[in-house]
Amino acid sequence: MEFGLSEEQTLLQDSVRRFLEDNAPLDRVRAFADEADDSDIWQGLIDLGIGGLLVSEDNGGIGLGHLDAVLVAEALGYSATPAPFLSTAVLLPTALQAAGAHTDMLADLVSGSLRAGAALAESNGDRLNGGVSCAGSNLTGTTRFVLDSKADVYLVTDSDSGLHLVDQGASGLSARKLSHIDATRPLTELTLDNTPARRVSDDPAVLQRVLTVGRTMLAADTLGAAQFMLDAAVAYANDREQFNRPIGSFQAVKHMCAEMAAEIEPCRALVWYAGHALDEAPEEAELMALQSKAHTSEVGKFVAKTATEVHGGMGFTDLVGLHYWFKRIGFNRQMLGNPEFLREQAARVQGLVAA
Amino acid sequence: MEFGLSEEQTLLQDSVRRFLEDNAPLDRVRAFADEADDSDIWQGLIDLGIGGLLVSEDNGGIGLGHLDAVLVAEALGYSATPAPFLSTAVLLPTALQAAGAHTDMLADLVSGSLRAGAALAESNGDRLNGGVSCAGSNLTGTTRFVLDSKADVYLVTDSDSGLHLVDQGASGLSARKLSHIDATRPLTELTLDNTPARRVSDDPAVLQRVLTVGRTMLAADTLGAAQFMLDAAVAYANDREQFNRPIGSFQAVKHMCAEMAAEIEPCRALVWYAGHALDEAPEEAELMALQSKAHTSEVGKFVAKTATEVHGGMGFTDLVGLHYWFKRIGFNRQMLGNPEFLREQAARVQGLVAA
Amino acid sequence: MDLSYGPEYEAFREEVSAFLKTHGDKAPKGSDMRSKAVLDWQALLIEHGYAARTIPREYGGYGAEPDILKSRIIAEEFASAQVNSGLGGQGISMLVPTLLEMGSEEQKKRFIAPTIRGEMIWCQGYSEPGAGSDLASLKTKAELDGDEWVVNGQKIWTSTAHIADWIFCLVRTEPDAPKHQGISFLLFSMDTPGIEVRPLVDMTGNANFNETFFTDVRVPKEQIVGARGQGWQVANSILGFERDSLGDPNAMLSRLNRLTELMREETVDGQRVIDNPIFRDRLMRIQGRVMSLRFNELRVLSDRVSGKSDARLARMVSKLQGTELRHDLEALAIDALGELGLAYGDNPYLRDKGTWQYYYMFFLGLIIGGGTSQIQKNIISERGLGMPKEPKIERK
Amino acid sequence: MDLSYGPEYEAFREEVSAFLKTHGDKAPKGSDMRSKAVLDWQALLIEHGYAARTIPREYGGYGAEPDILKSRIIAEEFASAQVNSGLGGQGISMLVPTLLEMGSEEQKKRFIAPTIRGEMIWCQGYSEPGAGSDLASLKTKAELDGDEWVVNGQKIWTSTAHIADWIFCLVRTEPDAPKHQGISFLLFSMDTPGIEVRPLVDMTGNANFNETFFTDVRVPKEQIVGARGQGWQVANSILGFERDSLGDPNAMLSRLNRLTELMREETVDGQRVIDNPIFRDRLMRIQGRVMSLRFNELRVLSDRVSGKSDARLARMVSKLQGTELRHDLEALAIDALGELGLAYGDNPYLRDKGTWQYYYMFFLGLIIGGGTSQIQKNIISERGLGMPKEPKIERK
Repeated sequence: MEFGLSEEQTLLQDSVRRFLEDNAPLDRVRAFADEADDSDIWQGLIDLGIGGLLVSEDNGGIGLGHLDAVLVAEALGYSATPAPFLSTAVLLPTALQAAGAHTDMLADLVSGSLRAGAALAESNGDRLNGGVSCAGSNLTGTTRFVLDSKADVYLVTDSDSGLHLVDQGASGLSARKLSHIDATRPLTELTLDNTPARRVSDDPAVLQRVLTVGRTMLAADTLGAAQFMLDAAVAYANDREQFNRPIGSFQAVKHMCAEMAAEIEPCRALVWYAGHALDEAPEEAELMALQSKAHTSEVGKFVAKTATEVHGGMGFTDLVGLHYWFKRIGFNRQMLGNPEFLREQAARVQGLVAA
Repeated sequence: MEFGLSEEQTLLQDSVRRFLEDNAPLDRVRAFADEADDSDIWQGLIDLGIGGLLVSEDNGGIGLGHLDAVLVAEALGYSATPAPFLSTAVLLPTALQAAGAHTDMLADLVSGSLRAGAALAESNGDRLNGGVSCAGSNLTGTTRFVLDSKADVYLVTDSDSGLHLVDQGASGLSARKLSHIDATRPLTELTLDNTPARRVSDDPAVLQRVLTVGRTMLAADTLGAAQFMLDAAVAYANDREQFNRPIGSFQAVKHMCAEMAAEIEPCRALVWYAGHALDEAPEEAELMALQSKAHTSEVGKFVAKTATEVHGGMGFTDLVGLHYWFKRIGFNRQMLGNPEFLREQAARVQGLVAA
Repeated sequence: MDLSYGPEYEAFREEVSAFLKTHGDKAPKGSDMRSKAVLDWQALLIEHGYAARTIPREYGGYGAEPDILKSRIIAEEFASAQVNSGLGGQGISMLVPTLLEMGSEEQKKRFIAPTIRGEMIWCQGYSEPGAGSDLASLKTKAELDGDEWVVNGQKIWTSTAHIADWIFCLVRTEPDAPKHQGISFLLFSMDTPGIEVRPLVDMTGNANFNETFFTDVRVPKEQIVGARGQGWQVANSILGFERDSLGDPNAMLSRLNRLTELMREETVDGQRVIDNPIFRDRLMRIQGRVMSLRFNELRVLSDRVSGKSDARLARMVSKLQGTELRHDLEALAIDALGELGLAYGDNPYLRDKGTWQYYYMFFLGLIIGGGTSQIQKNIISERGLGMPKEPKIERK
Repeated sequence: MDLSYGPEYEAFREEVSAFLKTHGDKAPKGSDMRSKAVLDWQALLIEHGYAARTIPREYGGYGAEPDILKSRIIAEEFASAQVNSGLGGQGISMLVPTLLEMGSEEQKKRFIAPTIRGEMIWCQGYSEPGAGSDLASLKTKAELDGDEWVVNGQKIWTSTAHIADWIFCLVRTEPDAPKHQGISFLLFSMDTPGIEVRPLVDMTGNANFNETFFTDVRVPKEQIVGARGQGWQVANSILGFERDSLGDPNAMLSRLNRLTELMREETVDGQRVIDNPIFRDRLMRIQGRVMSLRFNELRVLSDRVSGKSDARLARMVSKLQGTELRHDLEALAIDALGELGLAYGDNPYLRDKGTWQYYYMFFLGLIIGGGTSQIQKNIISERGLGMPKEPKIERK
């Protein structure tokens, strides 16, 4: 009986964290916000094997578990790292392996020579009359809030829960940037006009699995970002003096930090278990993903605000850069379903919604 | 321009408060919880003219406004006073005068020789297959959560939004006590079997007006009870010492009290305006009643918990008696519609619910 | 991450389960802690190692090595079979471990065996009306008069004082010492003249606690645990036990399941409450919190099994979060029931015996008791997060 | 309770309204505070008493008696006509009242008229990186050298420093005095050599503020308001003005109305957001809070008109509650918009120009700024509820 990390998992987490500390500090995050170039960071992560984390050994990866991926996502959130981890190392490998289709592409994802985007937003509620329809093997329509801006290939869902691959540069495909609050993860709008595509799956269960894995990783990202904000708040409060004492000695500030810790700590167990369930308790995985993303999003919102408040005016400025985490948590909250949507799905999964 | 109380209103509030301080202190409330006899308190309130507050001068009352009634309700909540104020001095007079029916009874309500109960719960959502149907002028059915246990006459709503009067002792009428948390306002279950009744109104607008006035008074009662709990918490915190200082000098305790005050104070303006609107802005009155009861119920819940916490272990005991207010706020929350129900009605009143 | 208990433990689980099948029908149902059925059952549990499991044999226990997983399995199996799992109470859960740690050999011999057998019921005399969070400022005093301590003062929250045979009690014996160093830990019989117990009714309407008054209560000199003035250290080893034993993730989960059922059963105007999207959303929010605390408890358990203490913060937050969550969970049930949620006492329409209101209040008591939320937050920030203590205030 | 303004004031409202009909088209639309259109408009407003209304005529104002209701009517009418209501800023709102209270006759003559006419734009130099809540610990120093103060140090949050002509600034002139008694209040030109202004980008992505650095900035000796070491009292009379001016109940209400409209317009899978019962419930909760604060503001206004101060607590809580509410209101809009709520910058699908995200962050800034929530709660508990101050801590 062990609810916790193995030695290998602790090592993995430490090595990713250390790499990010060295290679993706705040200055690097700022630079990305200006130029949107994360190729060095991504290459470093590829060198650490992150590209093959969820790719089976048969397919050229290292075939670790989803809990390992959760730890990486947590570390990326902790550093607010710009990198196409979710789309390239998680969503596309999950889709291809769950469908058993185009698995020959996986080696390129592992090696870093291929970068993927993911167009799944309309399956979480379409807001702009978007959506893509499939005729033959061609796709037509518009899909928005597409993850990543430098993808070589996009994973695109259609209006019948099918999944397809669309290559950058395919005929009839156009892309434009959609500016949004979180400068660390670019979003794109894709317009497809009878664009040739390769089908990955027409099984709704495959799409469901992709969403479930993706939501779990977003929950882990929020957990990591919230932990960073707490750590930053504690460090700032212990250091900064007002009225001749560190502000961290004021009961109000201490209690704000204690409340953040009290909310965050159980999220860790929740998110770890959600990652574990993806491999070891598949019947629980969908519900766990829904609830862990919904719950961490609520906790994250509280922490983002509270940690900023602990920083006083500094927290509001760009000087300490805390807002990159604030916005990352805000981004995660809305992507692949916000809490209200996810909770309704959770009730549905448990048969609590009348037909 | 004056948003506040007139001199007469301040005097009214003071005189009711002073009367209750002298005649309904905690010991008297405790005694009521055992014997359910409030006749002395009610007689005293009658002597102050409370029975005729909302009865027009034509009908033998003093014809004050609903803001005056709000102030009295606030004072009753502040003292957690047992008294049939809501049913006898508010709901029945409102029904009779709005319908223009049986107004000859009003004099007896004013003089205190008649005491009224009110059976309206099923119109806020029926939970136990209750409800009363009307055939000819006779009523049959069961109605629960009926206000007051010593009524001479009951105001009863039927399943068509009609309102009727049923006398205590009428044929086919039986009553039993329904124990519940708030020992200061007894509830009764009435079973009617072809019981003769006198019709007050068949106009749904009359029932609506009765509910609107009743909800406003419950909001005021909660406001008063919450204010008491805050005052008690501040007094306790300033008096009680731990670690060689009054607990009220700890920032955590101070902030709990500040947060209560910050929530309660705007409720006062809200509830006063809701009372004012009943006379002066009738087109706003229904929405104001819904929102003021919903909002004060949420604030009341927060205050009830927080003020108890400030009292530490003592707050949990019967020794300081704080729980009478805690439960009074809990009672008000559920009667005549709880916050979720009221907010949905508020949306409906504003045309925000699709047909 | 490996959530299975492994073959050795599964075998143990079988063993417990077999015991329950064979002997479960002997378990007492009533609440009279003095009945022969209760005492016989307790003896049988000790004999099989399902009670007093780690208490050494020479003091009447079963004498097993501590094994958290086995303890958990015993608790799980008894709970799932809904069989009485033996006696608890402050004597067994708090005094016995303290005596094992700090008692003299003579005290261990004299008190442990009858306590674990249920023949000697204890109550705890710590808190006073003026000493709650700041327990060390307690004022009940004991003065040595010849071979006896003479105790005068008042205790509060003495939960089982009305049925207890004995009390373990903190008293001030060194009035001139600094406050933490002037306290001693006494044991004495509740039959001693000069003790008065008054029931303390709480907001639930029950007398779950008492006030206990001492007037010239004479206690033999040797009935002290540890040395004079060492009582604070003696008591603190116990407080740790109490804090750790408060969370029960299974209780939370079964309560959530019951709430879900309730919302399926109850209707408003013929519509099931669960079909109201707002209440459904509130239920799902509560579920997310229940899940997070349940896995947090598993993590804490695992941490204790491994002895690693990777999960120190997880341990510290569980009481704070658990009590708040139960309070909120019960509150949701009350709102879902509407006016019906007000029912209490002998109301004919009580749901689940009125436990929703009861626990709504009871868990508010727990939020306050055993260290208020305020104290918990101080501890989390200082010991968990390494934040500075508040500057000390001079005594006025 | 009488919410009408009465005939005298309704007549005044007519007058304002007539002015707006006649002259409204002359109001400037742009944001260039130096343009001739702006200065002309300001002059016209002063001439009619719609700007600098209570400033004495000898200093260039309109010279009316203070009348809160008339001020409110002016604000209401300009807002409802959506006409530029003249110049604001820290010079007009903070420095001018201070000079009237504490300035020398010469200072009043020299500074007030050009300030209210918009010819002299000011910025405020109070906060420093190490002196925020604890403003009195500020370190920027000024030493007298002959007939000049020599200023060295750094200020932060100097919002209009990049366009200001002059600054009013708190500096430490008496380093050996207790901290509140060592501060002076200086006025000097932003053209003085040795001043560097750096924009301070905030989380909204805008440079709403600046950092301002002083290196041997030489200020004529007489440009001090009040005496040496009196700067804290001078500044505090201004802080009161700032606190009182933050709440605007009408802004909250129109924002709520806009949110309601937004929820009617936006759809998810073809269903209007307002038809989602959970979002509708959240909207109604916000509405309840908006209503309560709106009537709270009316009560405060009435209290100020009558001079009764029955509503002291109501006044104290309005900033704390108002900023939290706006933050929550904007957050609801973002959730209601889902992924679309993330849009910012030049996103083609921006709703309401991206103001939902902008104000979500901006109001978090206000929760923090102008006295954090923590400070506000201290004030409410001490001044509002009469609770004791925290014991003083000795300087280390």
